[in-house]
Amino acid sequence: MTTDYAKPLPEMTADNSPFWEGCKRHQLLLQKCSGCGHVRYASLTCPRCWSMDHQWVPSSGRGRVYTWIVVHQRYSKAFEEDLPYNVAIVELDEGPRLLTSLVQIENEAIRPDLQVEVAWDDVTDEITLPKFRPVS
Amino acid sequence: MTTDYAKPLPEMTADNSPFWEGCKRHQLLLQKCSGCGHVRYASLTCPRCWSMDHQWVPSSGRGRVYTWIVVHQRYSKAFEEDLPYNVAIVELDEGPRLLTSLVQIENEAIRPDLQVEVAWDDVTDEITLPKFRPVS
Amino acid sequence: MSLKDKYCIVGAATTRFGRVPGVSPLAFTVEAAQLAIRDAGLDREDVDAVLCKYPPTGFHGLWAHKVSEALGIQPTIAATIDQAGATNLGLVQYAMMAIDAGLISTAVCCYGDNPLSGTPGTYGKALGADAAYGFIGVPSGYAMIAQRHMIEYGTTSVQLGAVAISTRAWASKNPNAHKRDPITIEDHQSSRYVVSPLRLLDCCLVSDGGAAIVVTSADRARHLRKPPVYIMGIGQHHVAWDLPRRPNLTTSGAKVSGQTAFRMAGIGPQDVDVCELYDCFTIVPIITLEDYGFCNKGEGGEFVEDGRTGPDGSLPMNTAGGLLSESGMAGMQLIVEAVRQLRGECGDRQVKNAEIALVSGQGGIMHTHATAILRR
Amino acid sequence: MSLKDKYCIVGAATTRFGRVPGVSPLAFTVEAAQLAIRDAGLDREDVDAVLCKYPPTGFHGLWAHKVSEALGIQPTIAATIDQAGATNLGLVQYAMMAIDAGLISTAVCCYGDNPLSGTPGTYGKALGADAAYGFIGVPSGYAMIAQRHMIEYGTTSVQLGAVAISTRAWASKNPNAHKRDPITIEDHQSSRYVVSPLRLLDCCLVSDGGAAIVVTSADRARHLRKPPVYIMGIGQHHVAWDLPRRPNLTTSGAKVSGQTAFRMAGIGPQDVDVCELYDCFTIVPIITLEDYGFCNKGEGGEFVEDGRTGPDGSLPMNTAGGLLSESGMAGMQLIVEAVRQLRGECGDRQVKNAEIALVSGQGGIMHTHATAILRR
Ligand SMILES: [Zn+2]
Ligand SMILES: [Zn+2]
Repeated sequence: MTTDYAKPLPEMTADNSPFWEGCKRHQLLLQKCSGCGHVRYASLTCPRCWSMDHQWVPSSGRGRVYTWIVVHQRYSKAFEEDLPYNVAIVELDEGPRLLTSLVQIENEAIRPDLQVEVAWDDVTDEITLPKFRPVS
Repeated sequence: MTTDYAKPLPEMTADNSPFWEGCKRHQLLLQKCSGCGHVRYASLTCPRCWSMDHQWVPSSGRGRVYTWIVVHQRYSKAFEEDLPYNVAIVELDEGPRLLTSLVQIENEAIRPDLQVEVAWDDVTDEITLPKFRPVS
Repeated sequence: MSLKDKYCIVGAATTRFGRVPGVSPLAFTVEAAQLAIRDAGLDREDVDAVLCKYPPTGFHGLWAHKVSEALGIQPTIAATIDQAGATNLGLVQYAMMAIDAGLISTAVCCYGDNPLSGTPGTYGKALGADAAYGFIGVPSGYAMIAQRHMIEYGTTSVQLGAVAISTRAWASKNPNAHKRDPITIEDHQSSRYVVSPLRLLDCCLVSDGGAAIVVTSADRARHLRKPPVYIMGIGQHHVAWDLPRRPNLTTSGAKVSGQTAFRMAGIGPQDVDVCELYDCFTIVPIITLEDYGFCNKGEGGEFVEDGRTGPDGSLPMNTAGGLLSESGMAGMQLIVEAVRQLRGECGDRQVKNAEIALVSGQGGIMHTHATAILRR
Repeated sequence: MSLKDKYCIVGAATTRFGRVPGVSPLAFTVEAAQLAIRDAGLDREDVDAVLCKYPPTGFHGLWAHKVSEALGIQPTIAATIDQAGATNLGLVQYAMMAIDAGLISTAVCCYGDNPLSGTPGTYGKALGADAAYGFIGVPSGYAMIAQRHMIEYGTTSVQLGAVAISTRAWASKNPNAHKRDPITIEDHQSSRYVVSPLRLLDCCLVSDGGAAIVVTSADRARHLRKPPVYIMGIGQHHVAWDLPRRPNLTTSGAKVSGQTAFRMAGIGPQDVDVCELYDCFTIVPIITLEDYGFCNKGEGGEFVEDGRTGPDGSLPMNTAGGLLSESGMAGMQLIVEAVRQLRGECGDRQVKNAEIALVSGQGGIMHTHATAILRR
């Protein structure tokens, strides 16, 4: 937890701030539609019934690797020291997918459908990033 | 001529740099079409014959006020001290119009068709802005 | 093949206007789109095109695609078009053409932004290299045009003020208008200069909000929830060039755009019952009325001076309050208001027997123009 | 009303490609537009619509209007459309629809940019909030898709390489191509990873340059300088959503877009003599070939592996070198190459008896797609 964290941070907006406030408390939150009960990742409308009303509910924090990349090229000074680093899309057990990083694993060991669980990274006082590690 | 000039400067591009180099030498340059001889303000193609080839030729630097405004609202800190200031479109005797400022005149005294001539303002070592003053 | 009377606006909606903090441009856009689709009695599955103008508070690549995602639609056509304030009518025209070509069946055209509660974006940007002279902000551009109109035709500040008074009089009858307090010519004349010759009350509001409409074929329209509003004519024209190079500053794209729309519709200005003219600055409807042929060139100031466009006038104009009083957003609300007038949904501000409505859109510094003529 | 065979591409041109310093995006766009209009045997006065995609090195409001000014045209329609790499075909479709509606007669669709000599712009931008994880740059997005295609279908890096080799083989016959040195599978396999599973030779070039085409009615086309190229079919589809929310990463908008275009044209993949498929990354033509039905889903890697798309193959693809070898610009050059093939103007790289050509455009991270089928 440092104040000189140099990487880009997610922009808090009226639409996504409850998600990031949950992360700060180490809760991975999904939206549960008030209209039909469908559970989804943060989005403005329900993909089933189109309602904009929802509650925030906790996810199990468990899922599987859907796809991933390993970045070798320097696109940003902020990530230069991490090269090569991975970025992954994880499919949560509840269904939604999210973009994240895999930690506590070598890039070469990443496999499709690898089972993972959330691993919190408190990068600043305000922002905690949900990352994922292999289920032990 | 200062280096702490705080106002926006024109962006030099491949297309307009001869114009601004002329200004630096206190020459107001127009483009004379190599195709048909038409004289125009800097533009990529000739409005008469569509040729992209041209020479840069000096303007008389004289013209008349076509329209003008007086800015009262603060849009930019850089111009705050000048408020209220004028911006004008001057029609040169050769025909082309250009956007500029009128100097050596009170805003209240500006009139349509007022005869004006170029008055050079060396705002930085690199950039000279052509402004216009009443013909005496 | 003319597009006349073959396509309809079947859904129309606005969100709340004014200062509405905590709502993103995307959320305004999506809310308006949902409301418009439901106003039509349609659902998400019925819409196969999502057409957008990007919000001026910030350019977003593939904006219509972001809106599609938020709406849960994977559309046959998604497109973000930039024609500034003419875009919204440009989107309507795009929808009509794409339906005509058999490529889509139903399009939502939607817009939202939050320049008042969010960041001002485009509204205060420098205008090209001309920023070196302090030529900054949209009002500066329109003030150049207003001054030239005064030089050529003797138009006065009092005549500009008549436009502001008329639109505010209409807005006072619109519960959702951003500014509703009636104003007088003294209020106008004593309001401070922003960029002379334009005063504060000559200028567009800055408002949060969203608006959307749904376009489909006349055949489909006849089976939907609300009475169809037929698009009789539509046109565009773009004088396109920046002010110093533009041959004429006082005739706009309204001239050719209007001729195109009137010709397609087979009617003339005398047949129009209500008009919703893009009024980002008071000079604009004056020039637009001239170019459309409601009066002769140069006589627009006189035309508006005696209250003719107000609630008791012979040509009801900007009946919800326009950009000057209802919402400063870039014109979709004008289309919505025309639809509501033709449906007879306007309550206190309803124009009696409104059968034909004209809507204009224009933008940049009068670079762009589009016109639509609608009927019930 | 189908648009089939009613509209033609009558002018087509490219500027110099590669590293071309000192030429602005506007100058490239204008040069290409002039060349294309003159290629058609037309002049400025004959063109009443200017349609553009904004250059990714920097967003410019009202870009098509700036281009119109530089061309000295005050057009009936000027529009800047954002559908990323599908835009250029989207512009063609817009032109066809607007002519069909009787609104314009002839449109120039033009594009130019200088990302190599100028500033890289979009190409290295962060991808949304996901930048917090280092998900930056367009290759990262396509690498996610490539990896998923490998997971689902066993596609290999060697198969990706086959696309790069094939396009380079074609480019070696194109004097204006940015990269002309032939490459081997060893070159590909030993090129460094940019974002695995994508290697340097899997990635789009970054090139300066411009390209433009002119669209008009078939009636008018028959009296112009060059043999008309008829547009038989055109379609769009947009999966639209960002990767995490997109239900399926390995089927693109090519599927529905292609079905639309083939249905309009009344032909199938077996009838295509030459195809110009948007190849910003090697995975893209593989998925596009599958979605268009040139092979089954998942078999695109095998399809390209044996050189079938190269100069001696049965399906000549990207015959000027594509984005991978001719020019990294966003697709207008693919339309130009299809036109040149159908006119028989391609010299060493001419495909014999080329009668029907297919062109694809797609962009974002496979958010957008458009397809056109052309014939001589
Ligand atoms: Zn729901
Ligand atoms: Zn000339």
